[in-house]
Amino acid sequence: MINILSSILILAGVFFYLAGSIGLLRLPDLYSRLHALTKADNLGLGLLMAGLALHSQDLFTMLKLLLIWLAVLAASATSAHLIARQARRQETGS
Amino acid sequence: MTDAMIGLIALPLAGALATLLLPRSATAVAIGTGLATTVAAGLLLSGVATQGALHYEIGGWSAGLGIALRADGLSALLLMMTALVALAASVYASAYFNTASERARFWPLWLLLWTALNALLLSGDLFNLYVTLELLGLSAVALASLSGRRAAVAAALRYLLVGLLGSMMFLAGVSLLYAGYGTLDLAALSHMVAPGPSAWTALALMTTGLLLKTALFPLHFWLPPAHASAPAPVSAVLSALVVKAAFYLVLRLWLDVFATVVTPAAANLLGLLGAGAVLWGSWHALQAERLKLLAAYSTVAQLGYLFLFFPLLLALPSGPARDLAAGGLVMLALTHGFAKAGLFLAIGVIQQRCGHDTIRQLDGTAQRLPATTFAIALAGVALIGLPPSGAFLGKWQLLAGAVEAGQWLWLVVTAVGSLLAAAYIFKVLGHAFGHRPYPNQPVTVAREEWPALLLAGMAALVLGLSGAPMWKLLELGI
Amino acid sequence: MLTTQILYALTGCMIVALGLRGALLHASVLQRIVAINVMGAGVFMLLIAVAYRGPGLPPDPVPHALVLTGIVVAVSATALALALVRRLHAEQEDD
Amino acid sequence: MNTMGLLVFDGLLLFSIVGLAWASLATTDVRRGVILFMAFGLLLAVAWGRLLAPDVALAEAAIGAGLSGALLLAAVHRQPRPLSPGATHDSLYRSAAAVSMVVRWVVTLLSAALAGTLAWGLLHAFSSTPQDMLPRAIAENLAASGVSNPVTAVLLNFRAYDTLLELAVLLTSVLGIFSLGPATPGYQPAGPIFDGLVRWLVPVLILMAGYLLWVGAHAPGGAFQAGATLAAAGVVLRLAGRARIGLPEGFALRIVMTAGVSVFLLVGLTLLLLGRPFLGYPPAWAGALILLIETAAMLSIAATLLLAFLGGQPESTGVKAAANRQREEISRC
Repeated sequence: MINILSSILILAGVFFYLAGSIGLLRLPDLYSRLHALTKADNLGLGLLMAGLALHSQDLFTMLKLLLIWLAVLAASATSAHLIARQARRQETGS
Repeated sequence: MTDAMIGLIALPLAGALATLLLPRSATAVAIGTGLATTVAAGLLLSGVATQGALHYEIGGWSAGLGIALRADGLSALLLMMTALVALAASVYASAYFNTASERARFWPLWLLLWTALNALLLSGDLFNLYVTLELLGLSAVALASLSGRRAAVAAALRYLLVGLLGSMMFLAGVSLLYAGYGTLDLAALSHMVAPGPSAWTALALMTTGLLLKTALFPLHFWLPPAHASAPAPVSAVLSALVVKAAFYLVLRLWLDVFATVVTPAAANLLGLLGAGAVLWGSWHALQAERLKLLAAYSTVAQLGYLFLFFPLLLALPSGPARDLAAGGLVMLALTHGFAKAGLFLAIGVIQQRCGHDTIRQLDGTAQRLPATTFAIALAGVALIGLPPSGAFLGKWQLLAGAVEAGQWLWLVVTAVGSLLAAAYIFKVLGHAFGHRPYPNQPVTVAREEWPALLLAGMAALVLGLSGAPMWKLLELGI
Repeated sequence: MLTTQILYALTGCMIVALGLRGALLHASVLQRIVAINVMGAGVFMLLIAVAYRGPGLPPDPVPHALVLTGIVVAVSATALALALVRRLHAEQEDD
Repeated sequence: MNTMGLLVFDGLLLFSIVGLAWASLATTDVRRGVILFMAFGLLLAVAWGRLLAPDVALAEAAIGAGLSGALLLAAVHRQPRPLSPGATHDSLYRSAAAVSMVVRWVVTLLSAALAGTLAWGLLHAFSSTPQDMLPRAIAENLAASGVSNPVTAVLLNFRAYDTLLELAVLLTSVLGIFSLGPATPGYQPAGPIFDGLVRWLVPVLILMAGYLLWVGAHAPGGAFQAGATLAAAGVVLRLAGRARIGLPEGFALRIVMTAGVSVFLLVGLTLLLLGRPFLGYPPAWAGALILLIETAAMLSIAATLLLAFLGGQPESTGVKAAANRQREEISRC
């Protein structure tokens, strides 16, 4: 039961990753690419971590997985913000 | 006696830390460290002379599990040369660098370089050798770029990248050997290594990497600019010791660890490259317009002679003739070390007192700097290979070996190279003794001229007369 | 012979060759430095592959320790090389 | 099925690694090359994990991809314009166009020959049974080494001398960097969002460094991974435009830089004076001595890596504050 549930979660995570990556390659401009990548990947990673957490033996491992997800969330949100701001500055030519 | 081995590594390393932490008394600390290290080298040499080859297991772990230090006649002699040359250059450097900030930057790197040289010559472990090669390379590059001038920095950068490429090749060879034999200990490997694809490939990779570092023709392109644009004491040590450390490793690998793997054909290739180095280096030294560049190209040539011995050592059956040839090789390497260091130091004096090192404008230097000019002449005697210099003995054994082995090509190359060396040395002396009257009084700068004179004198007079005890010491070695 | 070990070791050889080619051919000195790092990574891959003993078996720790040392040495050399590049550019701008 | 799946995974991973290595070197845009190189390093970390080398994976991610990448990116930023490759280096190296087709082919063939020979030698080495005497000796002596993580045992006990010299290499590199000029000017203060991230990320990194140092005795981790993490905290502070990035000044800085080598050497020589071999820890004390050495080493590694990122000796803060007002800052964030 746990196996099936975790497999579903992991597959869903992989699907979002794939969607994010396709978005990165196919979308026309930087902002929409950034949007696709960060949104989809953060969700994908969350699902992946949830799937893996079901497999883990103890609470400590689960907490570490959660921590990884939170760290990546914060880092990707900040870097997306920095990239977008820089791009906007270049557009406005300041 | 084995404590001397630890001393040779720990003393200069501790000295480097001390000069870094106490920049105000750095010079005194460094000279003291140099003296202590030289004493340790002397103790080790006498220990090897009385007890034979020594080894020390660091941490008490048996070699293989841990790292072993080893010293035989060859490494003890090279360690002694390193100590004497580095000590003389240290005394010279204490007067050469003018500002306190220059000295504060110089001494820690200098002692780290010395640590690296000693550690390399003592190491008995392949991966440890890689680490010492990198320590040597980085400290040499940092010292070569010390002036911060554009030419020096550009040359140092190229030196660094070439050195890294060489280290990577060496490390690839090490990986291969570890894959095949499961050990990094040189002594163990020398019993296990057998001819086969992995040993051949490993030897080829490591040798290529080391040839890059020892600047054997045609891989010498980086050496002249790097050695010619470094500060004088650094040039002296780069040319006399640093390239020789890589050469020592080639020798160690070919004659010791891989003795069963090397083939006469491969040794002939090294000999041919050496011949190319002798002719190319000597010719360019003759063409050089600046003294430092002349000395640097002369280093390319002199390293070439050392490689001429490889085909002989492989062709001669083990016995007295081969031992003599091996002794001649070591003698030539030592003589060049002392002579070239003395030459670079003397050139440094000229550069600082006259403001240039252009050979055409040396007229009258002999009148103004008599002791320095004498040092150049003495070093020249050794570089040409005139008696009674050590190089005369070395080249004599080279010629004798070539006749014995019937390999006449090396004879011709040696003769042409020596003639070219005579030409470039006499060209310098001719300008230095120029007829133009020179208004200035003779100058002596004792702390800079004595080291140069002593090193050159060692090469031209002392080494040639110490052949017999040295031969005996070497028999204990290779 | 282990398939995994061979697969990774052969890849290591390829990376060494790619790095060597880049280090010899690149015009930009920064990319030469990157290329030497790539070559180093290839050598490290050889060592880690040599250490591998198969799934579930403890690998040989010695090559792992060697690679750790190698990584630190590589970053030291890279840092020095980049400082030299910076100094060179500063000198060039002064001209 | 499982082995088949792993084989597919290996194939994909190695294909991506080789592809990234190729792409990072094939491009003529240096910045692009560096970013691809960082991605290459991250995938290498995955490969090390796959080959059961977690210690190396940690170090690769932190140092090989992370700090090397940061150093290279900072260098790309400082390159004088125009950035077109070749143009800026004409005086030093032949430009790309000048390297003739023949040379390109010769070098390519040479490199391919190297790869072929290396593979030939390796396959030959693999065909014999693996030499396991060294791993066995390590397993037998692990109990006396003071730690239970075999990689840490090799690094800080069996082959401690390598590590001592390696710390000396790091020190040499920083001394060389110092002699080439002062540190680069700092960056503009970061905006609120980045600053917010920094405010909680830095304590987490420091905590993580402590954890890695402690855990190294029995699990993947150790001084190098911990030092790199600590250095990363400093790099983040620097990027956020903070004036204070955790480095001491003057004599204290020199103490921190040399702490690793000094403590290592002192321990080794003290043992020698007590009649033991150089760096021969008594088994009962080994664990404590290793932790002592690793703590000092971590501080030195962090300081030297951070100084390498600064690109020189930092000016003291008082001077810097005055200079900062006048100096034109590089805008990055």
